[in-house]
Amino acid sequence: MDPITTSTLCIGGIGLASAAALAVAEKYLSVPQDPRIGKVTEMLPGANCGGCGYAGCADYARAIVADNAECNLCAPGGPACAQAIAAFLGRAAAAMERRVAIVLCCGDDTEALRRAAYNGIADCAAAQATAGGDKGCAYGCLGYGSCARVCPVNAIRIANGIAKVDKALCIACGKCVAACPRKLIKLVPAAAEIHVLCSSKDKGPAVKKVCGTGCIGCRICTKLADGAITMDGFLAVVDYAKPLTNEETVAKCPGHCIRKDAPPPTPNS
Amino acid sequence: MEYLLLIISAILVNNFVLSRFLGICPFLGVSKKISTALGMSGAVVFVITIASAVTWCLQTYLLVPLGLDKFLQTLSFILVIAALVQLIDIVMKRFAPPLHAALGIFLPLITTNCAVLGVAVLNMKEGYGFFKSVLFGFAAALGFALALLIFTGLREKIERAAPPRCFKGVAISLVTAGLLSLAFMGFSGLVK
Amino acid sequence: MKPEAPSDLLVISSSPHAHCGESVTRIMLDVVIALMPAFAMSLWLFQWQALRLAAVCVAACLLTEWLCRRAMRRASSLSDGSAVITGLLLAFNLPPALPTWMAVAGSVFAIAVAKQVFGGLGYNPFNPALAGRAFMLISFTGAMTTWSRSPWIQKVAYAAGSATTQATEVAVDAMTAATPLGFAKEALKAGAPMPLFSDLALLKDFFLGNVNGCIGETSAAALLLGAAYLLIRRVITWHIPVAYLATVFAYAAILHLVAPGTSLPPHVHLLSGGLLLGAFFMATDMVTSPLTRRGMLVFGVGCGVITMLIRTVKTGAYPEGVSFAILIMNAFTPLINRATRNRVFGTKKECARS
Amino acid sequence: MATIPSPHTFRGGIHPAYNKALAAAAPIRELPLPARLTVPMSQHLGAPAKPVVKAGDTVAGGQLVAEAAGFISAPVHAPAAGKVVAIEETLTASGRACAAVVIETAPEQVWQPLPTFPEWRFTDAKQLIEHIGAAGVVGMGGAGFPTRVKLSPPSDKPIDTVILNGAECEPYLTSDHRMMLEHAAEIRIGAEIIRHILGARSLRIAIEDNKPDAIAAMEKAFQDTDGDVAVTVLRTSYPQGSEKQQIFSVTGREVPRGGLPMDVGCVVENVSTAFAVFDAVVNGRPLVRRVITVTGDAIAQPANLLAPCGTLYSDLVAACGGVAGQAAKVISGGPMMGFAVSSLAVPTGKTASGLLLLSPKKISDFSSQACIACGRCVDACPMRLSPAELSQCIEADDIDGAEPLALMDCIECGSCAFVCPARRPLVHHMRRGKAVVMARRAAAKKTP
Repeated sequence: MDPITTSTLCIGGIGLASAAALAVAEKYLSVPQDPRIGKVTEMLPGANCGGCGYAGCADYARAIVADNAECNLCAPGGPACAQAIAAFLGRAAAAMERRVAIVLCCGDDTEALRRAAYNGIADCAAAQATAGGDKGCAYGCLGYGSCARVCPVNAIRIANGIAKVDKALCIACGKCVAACPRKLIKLVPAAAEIHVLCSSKDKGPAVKKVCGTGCIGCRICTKLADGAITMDGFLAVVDYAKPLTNEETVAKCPGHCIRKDAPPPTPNS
Repeated sequence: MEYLLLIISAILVNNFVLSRFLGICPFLGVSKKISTALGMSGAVVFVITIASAVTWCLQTYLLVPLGLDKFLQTLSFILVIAALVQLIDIVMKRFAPPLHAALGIFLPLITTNCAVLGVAVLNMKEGYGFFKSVLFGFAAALGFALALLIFTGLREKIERAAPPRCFKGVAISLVTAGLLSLAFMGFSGLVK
Repeated sequence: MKPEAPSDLLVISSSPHAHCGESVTRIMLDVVIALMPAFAMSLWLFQWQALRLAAVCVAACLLTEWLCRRAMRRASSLSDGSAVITGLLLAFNLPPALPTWMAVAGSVFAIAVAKQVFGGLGYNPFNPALAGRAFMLISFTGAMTTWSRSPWIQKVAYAAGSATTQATEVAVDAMTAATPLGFAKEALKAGAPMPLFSDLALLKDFFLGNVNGCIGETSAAALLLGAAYLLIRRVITWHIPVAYLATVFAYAAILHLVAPGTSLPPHVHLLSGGLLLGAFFMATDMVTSPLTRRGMLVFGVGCGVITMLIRTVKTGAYPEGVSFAILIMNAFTPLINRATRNRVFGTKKECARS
Repeated sequence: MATIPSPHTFRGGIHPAYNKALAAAAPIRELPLPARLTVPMSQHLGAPAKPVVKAGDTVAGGQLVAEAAGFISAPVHAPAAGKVVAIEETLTASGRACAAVVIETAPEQVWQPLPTFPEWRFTDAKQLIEHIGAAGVVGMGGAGFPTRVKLSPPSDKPIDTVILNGAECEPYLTSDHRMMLEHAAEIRIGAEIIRHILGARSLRIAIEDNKPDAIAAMEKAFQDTDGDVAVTVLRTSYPQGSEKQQIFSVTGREVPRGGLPMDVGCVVENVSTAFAVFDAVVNGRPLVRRVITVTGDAIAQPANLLAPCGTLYSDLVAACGGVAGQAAKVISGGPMMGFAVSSLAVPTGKTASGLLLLSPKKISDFSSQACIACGRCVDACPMRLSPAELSQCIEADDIDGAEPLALMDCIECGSCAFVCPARRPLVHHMRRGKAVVMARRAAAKKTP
């Protein structure tokens, strides 16, 4: 037999034998898995941020298909992703609005004082556990960046001793919310532009002693905000369920802690 | 004595990864954690040993009688090894789910691992008998496992190191692998 | 308006609030001090060659360290003194006639590739000086194994040659330009009889350093003096050197008993090559050796076995195995650390493994 | 009664500069009653006590102001008679905020005693335990574990040895030392009450060999005590006062991992706690004051002061002649395990054994270089952990990697950081890692 025929037959034979063995094995021995799980995994953004509460995107996909989990839990994917998955599985799409994280403190090192010299590891929880932290205000941002370190998309920067979230980058996974030992970070609707950037529940004079830009509980804003700002003790709190557009609240706040988001930067700035 | 030398040679002197530079992709890919490295090592030892046996049979009983071993060796070995790994994957998934859960993700990686093919081809080149082929395969796999474990240990250390940003990740791993290879050159010549 | 803060703030930090006062710089300084006797001996034995190599290596190491830190935009680390030690140790491991540019290349490799790329002191997995030496040994094999014939040493070498009763003229000639270990390896390869070095006067020369070898490794007495200082200052513990030397001694003794004709006596193994330098100054490098006492023993034994394997296996490419042995054990250090953790108080067996 | 050298010594430990001479010779002095007391509700381990008074109430000395809020909790009593002016949040020495009852002390002191048990030898153990609990007695060595809980081990864990902890291994502190010298007889009765309650066969008084006068005082006080009683002389080594290490030094038994002293048949009580037990049972006085060592190189006259719990540190400093020079660091407790505070407006509590003021030249900067793997922390750790590896795991946020290395077994004694040549804040890393693990465990418990 000429070598070409032999080799063709030989390789073909090995191939066929292997294929047959695999086919038989696949038929009799394989373990089934729902094919939709793979499809849904592909639809998710693959950030594996865990913001949905499951261990990564694949696990969330499994939960959606197998455990009937809600399909609008993926913050990075946003409404588009939720709708796509709902359409694919033939379920009703739940409404979802984009949210972003915000640090409710604006007492940076220019405005708020430190009451001690901290010598320790750069971690907010660790600083908090050391004599209650070095910030003069017991509610204010410590600025050691625990939130920035857990952020999967690097949306948080520490500048001048205070954390700030970049609204454009934030995927609302909620990791920073959990990381902040002082519970200063909240998830709010991305559409909201006016915020009370203070979390101090102390009375006015006590706030003034430690911070130049804290809420002193004067209530001026509550009258201007038409119910969108309510008082929690001595602290003004924005009710994000209601629209707050009156920019007079910003101008008239004597503590200068009601702030409007800066407009998104122009490309050349 | 001959067998002992064969084993020492395959593990230390002619280490597959560190001196033959075979099997680099799993060496770099699966060396982040000791537990996964152990899983990979187990899978490699398992597959290479079986592949040595199967390819030896293929060579001796099919290719050589037909006179095809000169040019069809690589092709048919790849085919058989790939099929073999897939088969092991399926069988293991069915009959030993815990083992599959431990090794499962590594098996596909081995399918196209040059170390497996390298062992098979070297066996034929050296003209080893069946037992020697299996032994060499086993020892070479152990050498791979040793290199992988050492490297994983080092990598866990350099994971926590502070290299300049441009060296983070694979770059620093390769530097480490290079230094490791440099160290293993001390063994050169010990066994021919 | 920022409120006024109190003028002198109290420091807050986690406990403990006390410290023993020890520092990395102090440890490095101690090592440098401990290396001084050996350096003095090398100046006496190799004269300006020793001075040249030491100066070149230290300067090149310091400069490379400074440049690397600058390039990485990190704080300078010259003050911790580790670069000086790397330079000194590297120089000690070089043959006296080595060209200057090679010494510079080795120093740059040691600091840049083996240390700073990983982030500097504490992060390097391999001992920088040894990595530099291994790099040079492989790159400049010829120059790294050429030994000068300083008048002093020639005399000693001839004496050593004549001590071997059946040594031929060729062997004596070879001996003048080889280290004792190199000579032994050649003899082993050629099937020639092994020099016995049984002469007491010769032993004295070994002790003082009157033999061929790298500039800092030949004088056992000076190295032991430095080692004693390190042990007294508790910079190092006895575990690694003792395990290392004991293993080499035991291995050599057994080999010598089994095959006296083809192996060197154990005391010669202990005194020759870079063993003492390696055992006390390089295997004990904190960064690259294990954490626990038990781990250190394992490390030392491993170094000893590998050293002897490289030295005594006939076909081995190198006559001396100390640097490679320590480098290889450096690679094992993370695994040894993992395997030799202490038994946690209140637990029955060694648990706490991950 | 015998004096025996300690048969074992734990492995590891350190020998810091003790600096005890500053205050060791100063006899205990009673602090003049401060005008205002800030009595924290959290002076013990466990749930903070619940106030039962309100602003405007008049209280007598020793009157209950807050009741225990759970099994592991302790009541709080008024240290002095006066008027409750506020219940407000205060920062305690440990850095946590808690509620405090602020009392303006009255010039005329009225005292409301608890019942007494002079015939305690014939009193039921249960009744004594209840009484000690009601008197708010907690461990005064530092942790503040409620003594009532310690004295009621489950019936399957019989106690054969009571160890009286007089080691006081913390540098600078001398309050227990002074107590042993000046109140040996009371401590002896307290110890016997504890032994009676637990039905323990043996009693050991553990004292380090750097306090020979305390050893002598204890020998004298216990000389005619029946049964297996001995003063065990410990080798001076930090942390001999740590419960687990001390049990090992005295009995050779290792408290199993995650276990309690009662698992090896032991109960360890501080000498000051023994005094508090005596005071509660024999005198009917709840635990409302303690001896606190005010010392350091930045205090004018180091002293051992008997002060009501709730005294502000500023009052203590004033009573010791004020600050000498500049105080750069104020530490509640000793230098090894004490808490640095950010101001002197912090109240004392039942566990505050010392107040340490250090000048700028005495404070250590923990500047955190990279670990050079010297292994000194591994040798120093009395729990035989690997602080070098643990801290690197935690630094890299690899808490999952740290947990199997027995992170939770760390007792935060500070030996590792003390010896670290790279000055790494090792304990701080451990604390952070432990806090993360605790939070995870709490979360896992909530959502099973």
